[in-house]
Amino acid sequence: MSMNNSEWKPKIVAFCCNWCSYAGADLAGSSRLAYPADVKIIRVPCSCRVNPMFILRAFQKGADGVILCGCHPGDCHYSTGNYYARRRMTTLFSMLDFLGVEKNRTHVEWVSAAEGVKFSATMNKFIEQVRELGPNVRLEDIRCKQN
Amino acid sequence: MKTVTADQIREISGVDTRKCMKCGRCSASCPAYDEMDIRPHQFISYVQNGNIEPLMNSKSISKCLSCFACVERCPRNVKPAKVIEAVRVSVLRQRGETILSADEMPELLDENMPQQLLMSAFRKYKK
Amino acid sequence: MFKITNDQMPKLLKAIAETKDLFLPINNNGVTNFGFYKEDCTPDLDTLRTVKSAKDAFFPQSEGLYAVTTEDGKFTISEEEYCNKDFVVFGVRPCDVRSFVVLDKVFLSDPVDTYYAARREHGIVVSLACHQPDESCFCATFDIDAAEPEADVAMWNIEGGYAWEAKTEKGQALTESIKALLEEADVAKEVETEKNCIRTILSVLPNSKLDVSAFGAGKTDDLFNSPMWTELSNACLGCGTCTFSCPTCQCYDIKDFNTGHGVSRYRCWDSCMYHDFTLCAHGTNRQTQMQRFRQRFMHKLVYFPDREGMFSCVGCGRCVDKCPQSLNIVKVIKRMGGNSNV
Amino acid sequence: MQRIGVFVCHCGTNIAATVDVKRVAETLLKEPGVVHAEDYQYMCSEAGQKLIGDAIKEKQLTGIVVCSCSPRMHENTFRKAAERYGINPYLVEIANIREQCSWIHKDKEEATEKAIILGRAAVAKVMLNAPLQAGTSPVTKRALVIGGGIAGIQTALDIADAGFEVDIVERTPSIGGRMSQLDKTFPTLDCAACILTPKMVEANAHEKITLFTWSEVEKVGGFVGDFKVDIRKKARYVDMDKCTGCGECQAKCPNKKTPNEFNRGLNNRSAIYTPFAQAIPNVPVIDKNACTYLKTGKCGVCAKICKAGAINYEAQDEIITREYGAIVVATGFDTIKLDKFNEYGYNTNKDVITSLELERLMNAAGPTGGHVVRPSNGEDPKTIVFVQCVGSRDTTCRGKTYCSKICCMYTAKQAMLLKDHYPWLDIHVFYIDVRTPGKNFDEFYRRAVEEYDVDYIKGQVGKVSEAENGRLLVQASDLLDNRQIKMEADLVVLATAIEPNEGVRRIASMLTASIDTNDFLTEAHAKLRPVESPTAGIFLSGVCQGPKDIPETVAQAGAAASKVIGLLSKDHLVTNPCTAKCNQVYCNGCSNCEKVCPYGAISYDEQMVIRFGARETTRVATVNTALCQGCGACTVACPSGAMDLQGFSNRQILAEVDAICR
Amino acid sequence: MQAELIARAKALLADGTVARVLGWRKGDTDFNAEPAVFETAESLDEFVYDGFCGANLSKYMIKNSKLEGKTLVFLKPCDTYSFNQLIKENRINRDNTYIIAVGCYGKLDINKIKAAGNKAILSVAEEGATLKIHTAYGDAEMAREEAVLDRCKVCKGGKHVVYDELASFVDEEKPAAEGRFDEVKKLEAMKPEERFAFWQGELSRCIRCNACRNVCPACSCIKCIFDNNNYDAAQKVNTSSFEEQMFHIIRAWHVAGRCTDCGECSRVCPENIPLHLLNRKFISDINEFYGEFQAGEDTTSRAPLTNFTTDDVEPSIVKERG
Repeated sequence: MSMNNSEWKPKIVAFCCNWCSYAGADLAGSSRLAYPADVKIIRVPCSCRVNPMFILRAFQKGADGVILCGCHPGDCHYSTGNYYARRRMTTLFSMLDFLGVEKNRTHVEWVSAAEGVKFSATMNKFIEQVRELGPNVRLEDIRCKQN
Repeated sequence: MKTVTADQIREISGVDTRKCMKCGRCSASCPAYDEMDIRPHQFISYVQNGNIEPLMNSKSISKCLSCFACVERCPRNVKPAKVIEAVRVSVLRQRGETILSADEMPELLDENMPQQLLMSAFRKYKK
Repeated sequence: MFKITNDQMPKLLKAIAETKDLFLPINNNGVTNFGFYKEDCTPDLDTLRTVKSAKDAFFPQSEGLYAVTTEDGKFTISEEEYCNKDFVVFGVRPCDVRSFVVLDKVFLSDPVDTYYAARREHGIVVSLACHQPDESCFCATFDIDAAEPEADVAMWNIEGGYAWEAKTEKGQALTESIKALLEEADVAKEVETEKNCIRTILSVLPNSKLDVSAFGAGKTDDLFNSPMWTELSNACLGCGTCTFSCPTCQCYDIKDFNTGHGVSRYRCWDSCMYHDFTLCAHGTNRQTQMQRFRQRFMHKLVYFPDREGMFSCVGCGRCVDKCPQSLNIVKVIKRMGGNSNV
Repeated sequence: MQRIGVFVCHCGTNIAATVDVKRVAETLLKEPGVVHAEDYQYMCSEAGQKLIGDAIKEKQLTGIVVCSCSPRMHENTFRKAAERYGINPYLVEIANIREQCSWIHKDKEEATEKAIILGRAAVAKVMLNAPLQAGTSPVTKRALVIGGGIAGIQTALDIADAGFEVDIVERTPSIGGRMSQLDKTFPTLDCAACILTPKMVEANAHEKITLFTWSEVEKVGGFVGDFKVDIRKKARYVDMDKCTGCGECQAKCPNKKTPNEFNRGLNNRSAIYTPFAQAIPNVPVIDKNACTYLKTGKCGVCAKICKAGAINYEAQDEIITREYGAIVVATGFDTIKLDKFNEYGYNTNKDVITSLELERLMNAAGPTGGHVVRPSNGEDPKTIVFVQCVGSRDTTCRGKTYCSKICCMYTAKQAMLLKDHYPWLDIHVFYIDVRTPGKNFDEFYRRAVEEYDVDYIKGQVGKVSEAENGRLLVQASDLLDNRQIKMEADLVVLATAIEPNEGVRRIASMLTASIDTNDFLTEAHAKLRPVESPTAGIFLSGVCQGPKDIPETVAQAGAAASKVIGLLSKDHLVTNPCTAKCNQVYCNGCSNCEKVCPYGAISYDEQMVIRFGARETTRVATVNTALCQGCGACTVACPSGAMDLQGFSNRQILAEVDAICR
Repeated sequence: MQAELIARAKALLADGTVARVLGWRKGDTDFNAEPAVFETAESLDEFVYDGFCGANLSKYMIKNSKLEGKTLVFLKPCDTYSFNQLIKENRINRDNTYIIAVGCYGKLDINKIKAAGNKAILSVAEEGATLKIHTAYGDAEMAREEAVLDRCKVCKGGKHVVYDELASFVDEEKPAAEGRFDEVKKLEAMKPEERFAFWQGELSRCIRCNACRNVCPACSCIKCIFDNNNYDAAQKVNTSSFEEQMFHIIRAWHVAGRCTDCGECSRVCPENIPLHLLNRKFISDINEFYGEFQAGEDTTSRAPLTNFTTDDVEPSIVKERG
């Protein structure tokens, strides 16, 4: 690809729990708090629904960054879901780091339904981080690259 | 002489003057209030309005004790003292010379003088 | 006959790689496998057996067949290109050379596997006699002479280097193309010494000539219902180590992969040891590990001889070395067919 | 073969202004499986829904994608529409191209591209949607109200009047709450007690209402329609049935050194006490941390004095379990701690008080009998300074970012009442802004200025210190005159920020109700569902949801009650069919899922399954769909992928991922 | 010690305590004993227990404990952890099992003996601390110490966590070896790009034979998601380098908190990929983040990934610790 880095737009997948973060994203929207269109949100009932498989799959299919947002610890709609998600993601991210995948490609942020500002700020910051890293090559599946 | 802009003051001080909700707690807390021609809360307002010239010529900038009472009490984290400091720095930069040098310091020292005063004087009078 | 010294060998490999793809044993972190030559690779002609066999050269573990893309609701099919360029498979041991014969029986018989046929046509095999056979070698059981490679070019380890002999036209042509690096020499005597050496060692190895008289064409009824299978397969994990290291296993599956902008259809090795092997809609493939285990050995030792008149084991010994639980074809042959080395 | 219909909403210009809706429809029509795509002004309107219905009939659609606003907004609308027009409601997916696209992006090209991708993801998902059947669950026709202040009382009364049973759990000895501490109420200056106590009595007497005072919610289980709540009835040491409320015990109790919470510590109370004279129930409690007998085993005066023999020192906490169909949170507020505001000297000077303390001083039933004096020496004050916004509108770590909403009005009220009683008083109010939205509010405030001569000064107090003469020295700024004021005062009243009552976070997590960073409970929708928590069956009443005054609280209490009545009047609730499901063929029986299930919805037993062609009896998981709430924790804990979540299945989410990343 | 085990097994078979014996059968060489089930006293004459009996038999008990009658199984110290873990996950019927705990002095790795230059090995004899190796090319000796499996160098100690009886040669007091996490730490100390290059090199050799998975006592799923078309993740080979990573990350993650670090995955890998490092990394992380945890130490505790505390570390710890 002959794109230079300034034109390059990262693909970001955001998994948001239905009760807090997805609502936070909606609030960011109704408050018109902009963040780049590179982020696409997938709604899941709870952060604990997110299987590490989904995250790897996103990278395989061409994502450059994956972010998981859930309710603040203690505020989970299902009381304990995000605690499990927290352990799962901590161990997974540590493993990705161990395999040499850039740490800044993955992120977890707790965003409540009232935190539209935080949602938008989080996305802006995350995209910036991923932009600095450039395209994902360490976890890519070359078959999925469009020529 | 180059004019100093409000943006420069905001940049030097790191203060977002829009955060001010005009409560006046800074001026209410200021121990040097009576000495000042332009008061701490006005500093914020002046910068917000881009009116820097009067600030540069204000005697308040040398009257501020940098005691940071205004910073401490401001409910919105606006930090008026930093704005005053920024104006002061801008004035000194324009003046372009050092008023107080380290060599002059020893004879000014006196046993009871708090260290902080020394530092603050040095900040204030040295470029 | 030519000689090539140890010093010249890297240059020779480089020279071949300049004009052709070169597939040869390469050491990666202490483990040697066949791979394509790259400037910075570590060729390894000393290791007797690569972990995976040379079969990847003609029948790779996975290969694209064609891709389907959609645009505006229309489908476009683009076929993968056939191999159209000569390439060299270097340092193949005599057992692996024989494995190509087994594969040919499968893939070149009607209907011809065009992907395989194209590779076979363009592949030039340079074989290397087995300098130091190992205890797990039993190629002689299948009348393979580890000292006498039957390829386009044969090589032997000799003092200070290798002897090189072109055996076919393809081999001749290859020899011509790199003649500058070969040294014309009368090394027949050294080669003969090497051959004797190899044969002597083979004669003292425990498995070199197993008795396979209990197997072969027409033995299905004798063996299929043997109670032995249960015992032999008891520890089998159902992994694919034996099949994937085997030079003659030829089973494959065809799978689709959704790349996001189309579907690529590829084929990849499959293993009869897997519980989903040949699973299709009816859902009644082989259900137990015993059945799967039996299938693998019956296929190599009975069904293939039934159909093609030859065993489809070449006695390379890879499965003997690599089975995680030390189950292998040698144990099967010995237990079901008597223990003697003939 | 799937036949998907795509419907792109303009939402007026909300979407259409930044997203090329026509192009979205056209592009999505080319997706495999999509047989119909169109755009329309307002998809959610009757006409828009009919478009969907027509397409379902004409094109025999098997799945519907609506590209519109957030599914949190209209998912239900479109599901109902689909059902009405003959397809399963769970074959509908929403692509959120408003909140998460058109409203946050300015560049039309970019927003359109994104809308297409979001639409594609929804198409990919809907292809794998399965028709789901919602089940039903019974409704327990009883409500629980947590908190017995005006909000809780009003909610309970309204629900009870509709004929449903209501329990009120109140953690203090009496219902009444914050309002019972107030003197008069703005803007009409009614006496708080006069309007509250009748309601308290009514609540106590109502046959449908059960009061659990001196009690706390211990544990909450279950779900909407069928909550199981453990209530801890703290040991009162006084038998509720025997006590006549004569008050003799309190008078005779020798231990009277405990700060009186009801009077905000302005005086002391006995160890056995009722918080105030009109308490309901009018049965005292023994403070076990203060009672000499309970601490040392010596004393027993109250037991001796009690003619009814109601004292029982052996009483223990009791846990009772009750079932409810709905729960209302009405936990109220408290004033913030002023430890971080040393400049006002609240902790060091007795004459610096909060406005709630002033209420107690002004109240005829208060510690001074309604006579406002300087707490330090009991003298009459001559000058009183009010400081507004103490800890409110404060973005530093010291205070709260929000406006406490009630301070401007009660300060005006207090100033006026003081002037009424003590016309000679000199009253100064330091304010930042005076906020008086509300019926007759501004008029009320202007009366304080115009009729009562209260001195309102635009500016803030920087420091309150003690003058040498024992009065208070107030240093402040007057922003309009641009002068610094140094004045002496006798009493400084701080309009202290309010915050949700302590412990509300614990309650919220028991209820799994969402809560914001300030500990206010979050409403399901700020405008459309202001009295409901996002958690089904949990409703909000009063200040626990956000600062509000009494009329607003009462209004919200009524609204919450009507929502509860609506819920309780149903015999059955429709349950969410998006529950976990175990494919028993692949279940290992390892119990990982059972361990992470917060609802105990997964059980294991030996079952016969057909596995790879053979029958076997083995330990496998089963999901109780009535208990499962669909969080999906089990699906990730399951290593074999046997556990999946309907409506958010592994394949559906992976399909979305694929569609987004391609 | 082999004779003792055979005698006990025969006795238990004879008195009807057990219906079958799960142990190791002599191979056709000294170094290829295989796990086997013995049902008669005569067949037990082929039973062997020596330095080459490295296989962990606990996973076979999933199958065997479902059979009629008790199964006698011989478990080495590290195998007992796997066994316990399987009990915890309800995969093994403990009541149908009779365990004789056998001692272990480190199991031998024939590949190490070969790597020392021994070709065409005809026999290997253990004589105390020395191995006597007879090959077609001559005889050699090597220190036993140098030929033990990597996993045995970081032995968890001689303690058996579950058994019915102890063999006489068991040393329950044998201490655990130090430095179990040294290799992990070494990798952690590298730069990310070096780590990436390292794993690329290692994982690129993966032939996806599934030996690591199929031998793993924790990977005992009825059907692995990588075999299951319902999961959209089934693969038969690694068609791209991503799939190598995917398979091994998910496999390690699925067994995280359940893996006892028995080391079978690395033992069986035909390509010598140090797969145990992935598992051990998870163990080391779990120990660091959630407190020391040894899977299989007991049969009741909750595995770290099906458990939590309200003040667990945040995922950002991965970034913060540098």
